Amino acid sequence: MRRSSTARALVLGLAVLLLLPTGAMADTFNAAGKGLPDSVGINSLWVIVAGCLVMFMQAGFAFLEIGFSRGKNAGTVVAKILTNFSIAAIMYWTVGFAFAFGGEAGHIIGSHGFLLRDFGDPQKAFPIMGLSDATVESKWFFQFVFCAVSLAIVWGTTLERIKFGVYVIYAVVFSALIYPIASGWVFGGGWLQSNLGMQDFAGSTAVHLIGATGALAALLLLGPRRGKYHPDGTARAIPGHNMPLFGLGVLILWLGWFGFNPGSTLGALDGRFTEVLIVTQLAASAGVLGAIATARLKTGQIDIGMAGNGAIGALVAITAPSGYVAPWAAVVIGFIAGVIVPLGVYAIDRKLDDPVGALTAHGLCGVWGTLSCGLFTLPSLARYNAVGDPGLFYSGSFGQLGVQALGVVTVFFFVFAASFATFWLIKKTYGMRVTADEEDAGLDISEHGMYGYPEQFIPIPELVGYGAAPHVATPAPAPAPAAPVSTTKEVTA
Amino acid sequence: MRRSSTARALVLGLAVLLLLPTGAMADTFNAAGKGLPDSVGINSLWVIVAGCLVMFMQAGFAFLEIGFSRGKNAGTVVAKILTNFSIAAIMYWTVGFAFAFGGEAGHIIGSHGFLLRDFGDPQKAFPIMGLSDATVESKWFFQFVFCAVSLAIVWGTTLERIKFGVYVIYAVVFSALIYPIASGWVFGGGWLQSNLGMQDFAGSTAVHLIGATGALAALLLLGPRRGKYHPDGTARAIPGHNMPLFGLGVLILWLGWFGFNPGSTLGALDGRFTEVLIVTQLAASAGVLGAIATARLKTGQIDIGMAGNGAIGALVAITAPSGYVAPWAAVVIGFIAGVIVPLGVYAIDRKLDDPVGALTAHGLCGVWGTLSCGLFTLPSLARYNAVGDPGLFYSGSFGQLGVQALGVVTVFFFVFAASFATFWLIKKTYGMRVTADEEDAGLDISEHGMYGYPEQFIPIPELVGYGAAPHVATPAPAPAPAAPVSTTKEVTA
Amino acid sequence: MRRSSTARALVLGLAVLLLLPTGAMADTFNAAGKGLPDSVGINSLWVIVAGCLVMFMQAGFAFLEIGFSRGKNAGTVVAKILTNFSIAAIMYWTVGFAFAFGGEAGHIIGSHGFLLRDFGDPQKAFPIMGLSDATVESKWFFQFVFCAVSLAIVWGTTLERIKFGVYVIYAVVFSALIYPIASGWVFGGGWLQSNLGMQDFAGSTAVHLIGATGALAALLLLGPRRGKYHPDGTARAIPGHNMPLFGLGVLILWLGWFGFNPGSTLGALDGRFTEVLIVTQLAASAGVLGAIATARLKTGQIDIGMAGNGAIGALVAITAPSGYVAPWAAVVIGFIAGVIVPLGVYAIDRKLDDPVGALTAHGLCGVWGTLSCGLFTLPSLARYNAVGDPGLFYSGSFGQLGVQALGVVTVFFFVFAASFATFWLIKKTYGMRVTADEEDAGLDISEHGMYGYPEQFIPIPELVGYGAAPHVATPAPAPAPAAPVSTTKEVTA
Amino acid sequence: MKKIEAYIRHEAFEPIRMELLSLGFPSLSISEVKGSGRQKGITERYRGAELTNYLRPKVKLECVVADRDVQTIVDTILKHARTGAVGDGKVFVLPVEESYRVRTGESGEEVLQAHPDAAAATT
Amino acid sequence: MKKIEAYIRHEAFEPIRMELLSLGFPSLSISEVKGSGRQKGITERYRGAELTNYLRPKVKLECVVADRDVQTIVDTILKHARTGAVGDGKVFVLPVEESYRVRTGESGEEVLQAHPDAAAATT
Amino acid sequence: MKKIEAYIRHEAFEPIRMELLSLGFPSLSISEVKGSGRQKGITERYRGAELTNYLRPKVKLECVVADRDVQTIVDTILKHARTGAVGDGKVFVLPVEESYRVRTGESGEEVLQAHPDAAAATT
Ligand SMILES: Nc1ncnc2c1ncn2[C@@H]1O[C@H](COP(=O)(O)OP(=O)(O)O)[C@@H](O)[C@H]1O
Ligand SMILES: Nc1ncnc2c1ncn2[C@@H]1O[C@H](COP(=O)(O)OP(=O)(O)O)[C@@H](O)[C@H]1O
Ligand SMILES: Nc1ncnc2c1ncn2[C@@H]1O[C@H](COP(=O)(O)OP(=O)(O)O)[C@@H](O)[C@H]1O
Repeated sequence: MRRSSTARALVLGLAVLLLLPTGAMADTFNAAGKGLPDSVGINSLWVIVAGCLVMFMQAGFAFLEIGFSRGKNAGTVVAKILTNFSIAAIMYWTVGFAFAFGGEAGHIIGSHGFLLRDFGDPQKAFPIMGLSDATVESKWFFQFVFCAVSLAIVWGTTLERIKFGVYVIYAVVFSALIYPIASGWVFGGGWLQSNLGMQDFAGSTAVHLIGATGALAALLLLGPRRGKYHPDGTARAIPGHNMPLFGLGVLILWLGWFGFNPGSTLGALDGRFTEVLIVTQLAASAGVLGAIATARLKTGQIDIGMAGNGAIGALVAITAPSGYVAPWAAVVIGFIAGVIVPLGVYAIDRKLDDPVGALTAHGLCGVWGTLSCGLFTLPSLARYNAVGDPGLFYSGSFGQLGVQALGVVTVFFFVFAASFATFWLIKKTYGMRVTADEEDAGLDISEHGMYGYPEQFIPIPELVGYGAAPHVATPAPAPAPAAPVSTTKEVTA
Repeated sequence: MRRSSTARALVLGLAVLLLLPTGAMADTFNAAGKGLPDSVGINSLWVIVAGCLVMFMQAGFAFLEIGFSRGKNAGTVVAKILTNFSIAAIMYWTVGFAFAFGGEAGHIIGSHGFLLRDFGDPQKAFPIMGLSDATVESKWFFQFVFCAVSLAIVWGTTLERIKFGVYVIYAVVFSALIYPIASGWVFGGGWLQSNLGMQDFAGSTAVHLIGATGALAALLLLGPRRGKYHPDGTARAIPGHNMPLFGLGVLILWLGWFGFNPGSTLGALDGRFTEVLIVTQLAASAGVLGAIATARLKTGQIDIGMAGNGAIGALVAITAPSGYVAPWAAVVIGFIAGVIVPLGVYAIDRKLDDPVGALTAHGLCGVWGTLSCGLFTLPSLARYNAVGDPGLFYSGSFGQLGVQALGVVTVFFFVFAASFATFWLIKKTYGMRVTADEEDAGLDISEHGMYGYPEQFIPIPELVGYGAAPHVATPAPAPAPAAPVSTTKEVTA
Repeated sequence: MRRSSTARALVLGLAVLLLLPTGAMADTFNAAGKGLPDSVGINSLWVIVAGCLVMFMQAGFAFLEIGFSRGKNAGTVVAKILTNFSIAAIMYWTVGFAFAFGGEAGHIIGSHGFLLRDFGDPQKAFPIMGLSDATVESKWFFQFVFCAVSLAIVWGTTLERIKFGVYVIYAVVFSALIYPIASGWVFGGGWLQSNLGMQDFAGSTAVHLIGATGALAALLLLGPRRGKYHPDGTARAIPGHNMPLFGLGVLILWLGWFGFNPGSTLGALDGRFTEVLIVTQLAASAGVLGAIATARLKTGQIDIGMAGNGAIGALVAITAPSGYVAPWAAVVIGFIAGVIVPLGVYAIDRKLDDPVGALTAHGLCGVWGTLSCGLFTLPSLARYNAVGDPGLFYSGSFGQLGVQALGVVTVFFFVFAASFATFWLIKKTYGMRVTADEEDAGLDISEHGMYGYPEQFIPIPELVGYGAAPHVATPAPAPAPAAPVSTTKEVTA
Repeated sequence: MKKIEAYIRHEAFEPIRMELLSLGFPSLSISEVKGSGRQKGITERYRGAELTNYLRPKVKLECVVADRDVQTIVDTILKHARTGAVGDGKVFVLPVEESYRVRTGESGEEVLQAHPDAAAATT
Repeated sequence: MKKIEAYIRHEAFEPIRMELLSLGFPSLSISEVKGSGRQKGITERYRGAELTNYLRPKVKLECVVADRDVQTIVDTILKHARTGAVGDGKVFVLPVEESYRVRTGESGEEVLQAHPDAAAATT
Repeated sequence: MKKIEAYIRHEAFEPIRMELLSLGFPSLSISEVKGSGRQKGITERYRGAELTNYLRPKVKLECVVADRDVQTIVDTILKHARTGAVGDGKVFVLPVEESYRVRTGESGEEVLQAHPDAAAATT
């Protein structure tokens, strides 16, 4: 029954594939070819490189989650990230990209560019990206990896107890509809951006808040991990099993953000991407220091996890303003995000079981970052990007701040409603949570049939090799000579 | 005796070095300099960036192998990958590149470009790469990392029982002769490519099948790991020790493929690399879904390893057609490769002990990918690349399919014969396999003298620190105050 | 007391932040904008990509250190690397970059470019980098990540016993003063470079020797780890806990070096970066072979750690000459560095406790690499770079060799004096070392309040999940049916 | 003095520990063991092949008590360790001739004396 | 009732387990120990320095059986655990006063009764 | 013959091992255990929440010796294991009825005989 229902869930993803060939036999490639102006190649090159850095963030999220999970739930993250990333690619190619970018300025939902075909002149077809002459394929890839990042964020709150099939079903809905529509409003040339002038350069709201909102909806329906709260309701720590792998995730994410924000210029020739990059670096650095200092004052510890979360939180916060603010402002924005992180995690942990702190790092910091444009956006850069007005500190007006707030609220409610409805349906039909026994045993063995670390959970003496030595079975009383390669020396009485 | 023979093996690698300086004193650099057309810099930039992504695949293969190995054999993979990568660089620089690319169209073996010197005009010297004006140094690096990938693939079947010295000897032969010759035929402008019109854009055959063929030859002479088969011949599972590290490997490989295929355009200015990239992404995604669904139906599990192998298999399959087919075809090619992976692994595992599934992912999928050009190659892209004809679905002709099949068979037999002979000689003289005791103890301790995870295999209490606490030795009955930094609280009766 | 003093240490880092906004309200961006020549975008693109590769080396150093540490000290490395990297960014932005590059040719210390503001024409403001028209932001980022690499090197000798606060304090001093001044002399257009003609293309001295010198000063004041030396003074091995993660670090560093050296061209259009890259690759490869062979002859083992250290040592050695020498010379330089590594490590280990071999890989090999310019620099490249003269083998003159030696000695003494003084002050006031009990328990629990691997050090049965199975609590005698998803079969009598 | 050795399921230990503590028996040790009995092991599949693990992880609980306390301890263990399914485990009682408390060097029964105050200690 | 404690090599365990099972003694527990005896440890080298490990990993096998079965068990262990090299280990026999089966609460010898059917179970 | 079981701190083991060796008692085994006693556990904080671990890691030392040697062993353990703080642990003495050396199959006291030469062995 479980089996067949998971299978059914999978079929959803596959159905898509079978529909494809129909009428897609034509040569779909037209953007590229010999004799293009150099700028196409140069800008496309940067967009692709940036996109590759963002793609690698999948590994970043995977190891951040793995490090914060228990060893019995480490392997499932690998299967999850691969499945989600794959579903997102198929769905974003078939419909997502078209919904997000394939519409006139101010659109609610795009209307062309499905399967990346039949859209005519790419510059006109996806007007908001017309400022860059990079090939549409490079732009698709860059926008797709953003979608995959947003989807990866959703699952941070659901670790260690969710049924695998839930990933499959929600991933299809999210990457086909929820993300494309909401992100299209914010940075796809939709109404929030084009009509209201909401500023979100690389997606504090359009990517991170959307993901965190889905994560909240999932968490509310899923509930905490067994043992997370004492009978009296007080929280109990469930430490992740591997801080080094957590650190690997953080460093990969930091690297990926150098594609995420600077790449959102969609081009290299104006040099703007180099300015966006240092703004990003300074904010992240300030975030680490802010988080460490805050956690230190609250708990007396240099909290390893908070140092990493602080970097992420600050990177999330600077994502929206990275194209609009000066370096000094980036430091302030990042530092405040760093302070928000431990305070948010401590507060939320009392009631909601968010193992990786996604609600804080991507949610609260995403909101802060979006609003910060309303405070710090430079006049020159508002002009340069031709979106919205300068921030409060320069204009003295609360106008832009209001627009930012409106955008945040709108996106939150849309995504929350859509996600909650989706998860609610899943819960009623397929179920969201593994059984208590499966949760105790861990998802690796119960969902995947094998532990992520078999030697630790089901060690088989003769396979693992404890106690065996190159010369163990040697009948000689002083077996040393039997181990010529290793310099192992055996001492005997 | 073992010692001296491994030493002898090493000397091979070193001998090469001592020969170098002779007559190489001249300034070998001539490709680059001030006042070149921009296109040289731009195209070289993309080739170098792509080459760096491919170089990083060494880490991908290392962690894929580490994850699928037992903990007692995890460290040796690190020494192996570093040694192989290094030998390949020296050999491919001295002779390999020249053999592969330094010949006229249709050559059997190249004749110039040794040590990257005295080749005259680089565009003429390496005609097949003349389409790109990237510097010859950037092209050398790109082709060298391909050689290193192919070599890394060879060892997937040999984990956990092979003698380290075998790596050294075969690596020299492979990167100096076997790979350069065979890959030169297929994409170095050799006879299969230039005379027959075989299509292999980035090396499904030229890199992956060659590697997998060497892996098969090694495995046949090496035999299975101890304990892999029950006395009655039925296979028994030997689980790898670390699925998260396996996942790291897969994600790094996926990233690397964005250099592998799109980089094979050897230039950025025509924008083609962006089209090749999305074709690659779509195929890989379909491969994951195909593999997961197939394994799910066969075993009832969402198999973590198969999800990863599915991605690899699909990436291998799309490597040849990535420059020739449309996105929809990529999805089909990748999905079918994904289906092939679990079926191939289950079938092969019954008789051959291939711990990482290299024979399936790189062998079977490499064949499928090469043949798929004969089905899906677009007329426009056959023209664009000026190699071969459109595929069956467009031309209605089996011609190209036949050429592809011929190429596969030719390469397989050449590489298998050369590799089998090499390994056979090694087995007769130096030996291929460690002793049973060494295998039981693991290669880390027996070949390298120290475990990859010493604290797990030879824990030394006072070093490891179990049970120690910041305040343990404090004589005070309630030692808590003694631990000011950590918030550790000790409760006593 | 410890708490408040660490807090005080942190405040240093934060104070910086509070000073920032003052007078920084202006739009600081001027380097970039529409209508720039393509070359700006292209060269900036390469500098940024190279900078990202170098930034990722932080992960390389982290995992090299983690792998060589014991499990009880693995987590602290993550907090350390994030904190150091962040402090370095803030300090290098506020003052470091200005001190290093903001001066006339031959300067002792730069005078403008603080906060990257008010420096007028960037090409004139930072004359030594005037050869490249990449944006000043891209150059800042590239130079900053070099500073962060140098700082990361410092801590290799201090693992497993240093107080966290020491990182914070020294990081501020190092990235604000010590590194900028000394590196400015060598490759910032300072007196050693501009007046004496010292050749150090990418920083064998300016980055690696500076870091290793700081590491030596720290080590002399810190002393060895408990248990490292027997009462009789003989050294005892303290094996690192994770060779696979060590290998990950090495491979990431290797990749990073393709940004480190080739990126030091600060541009792509002359194609030189491709030549620098293959020189780097060949040297690293020779280094691995040299180190393996040497260690093999000395100990009879294929030493995994030495293979990695050999790569690093060779990469360090080729850093200075990478822009000056021919490929064959790179092979010789790298191979010799590879031989130096094990010999240096064995010798130093007898008296000094350097867990990762930083003194050898970055110190001795840094010196060797710097001197090697005096032997192998090509006439053509000395001209091309317009720094110094050809090496002994070409010119027959010891002149350049003498200049290199003088540079090495000068930098060593300046950095050693400054670092020793700083650490001495820290030791007297704040203290450098944790207590013996804290060291025995490990830095993770004593400095950070939680183990890096909690399940190994404080396993809590019901959380970890050993022994739990999807069907354990099922009262049925044959529980198999209770585990539908996993194919777990239970056999009962 | 007697030594009680019990092989039980992991999840049974925490309730046992808590009740023993409240009864004034805080002193015990546990270790990870693997065992077989009626319950014969478990077969997993990995990449298509089978892997049978004939041993199942259990917790071994060791506790030395005065003769008069043996029954209390055994009953507590039996009460919490029973699920009714195979694999619940066994409890054995072995004779002990002497006991020493390292901290004080004292020996004999008082080394084992229950700590009535102990129950409060962890609240 | 007696408890047999054997310290043996890892590779010796599987054959012992199988024969005991076929003899109808499926019930036993093992754990990882480290020990020293005649066999005194092992010296490795790491980055040039020596590391002596005075203890070697062993498997500790524990099995409680009825008095009449002790010799069978001991002989089986001795038969399979012997390589003739130092480090083969030791076997000890300790008295046991009482046994309980947790699942049923029953006590006494029948708790230990051999399961003649057990042999078949895993085939 | 008696079996000595001691639950001690990790850092106490090495000095004990060395002195026993020098006294001619090289034969012993240790294993990792977790226990509670007077010493009641430890509370850590992680991301703001508390985590109480009621058990502390200890080393369990097992050593079977001839009756006449029991006191020597016990005294050696007590001497080195004592710090005076709670958590020092306990030592128990259990009766042993028979011993076998696997390598030779011989049984009885001589299996346990001290190795006066052993001390030298590791120098
Ligand atoms: N005679 C014995 N000697 C040692 N350990 C035993 C013995 N009998 C059972 N055990 C331990 O108890 C665990 C459960 O025993 P089992 O026989 O499966 O329980 P049940 O008899 O209730 O089915 C085994 O895994 C083993 O660790
Ligand atoms: N008296 C003993 N008490 C506890 N364990 C012992 C004793 N003698 C031996 N052992 C265990 O048996 C293992 C092998 O003992 P050893 O003396 O090396 O075998 P042999 O006597 O055949 O050489 C030791 O590593 C230890 O774990
Ligand atoms: N009665 C007992 N049975 C089994 N193990 C015990 C017993 N008493 C103590 N221990 C072991 O000894 C360790 C230390 O005991 P503890 O009571 O804390 O020492 P102390 O009595 O010196 O304070 C415990 O963690 C436990 O492992």
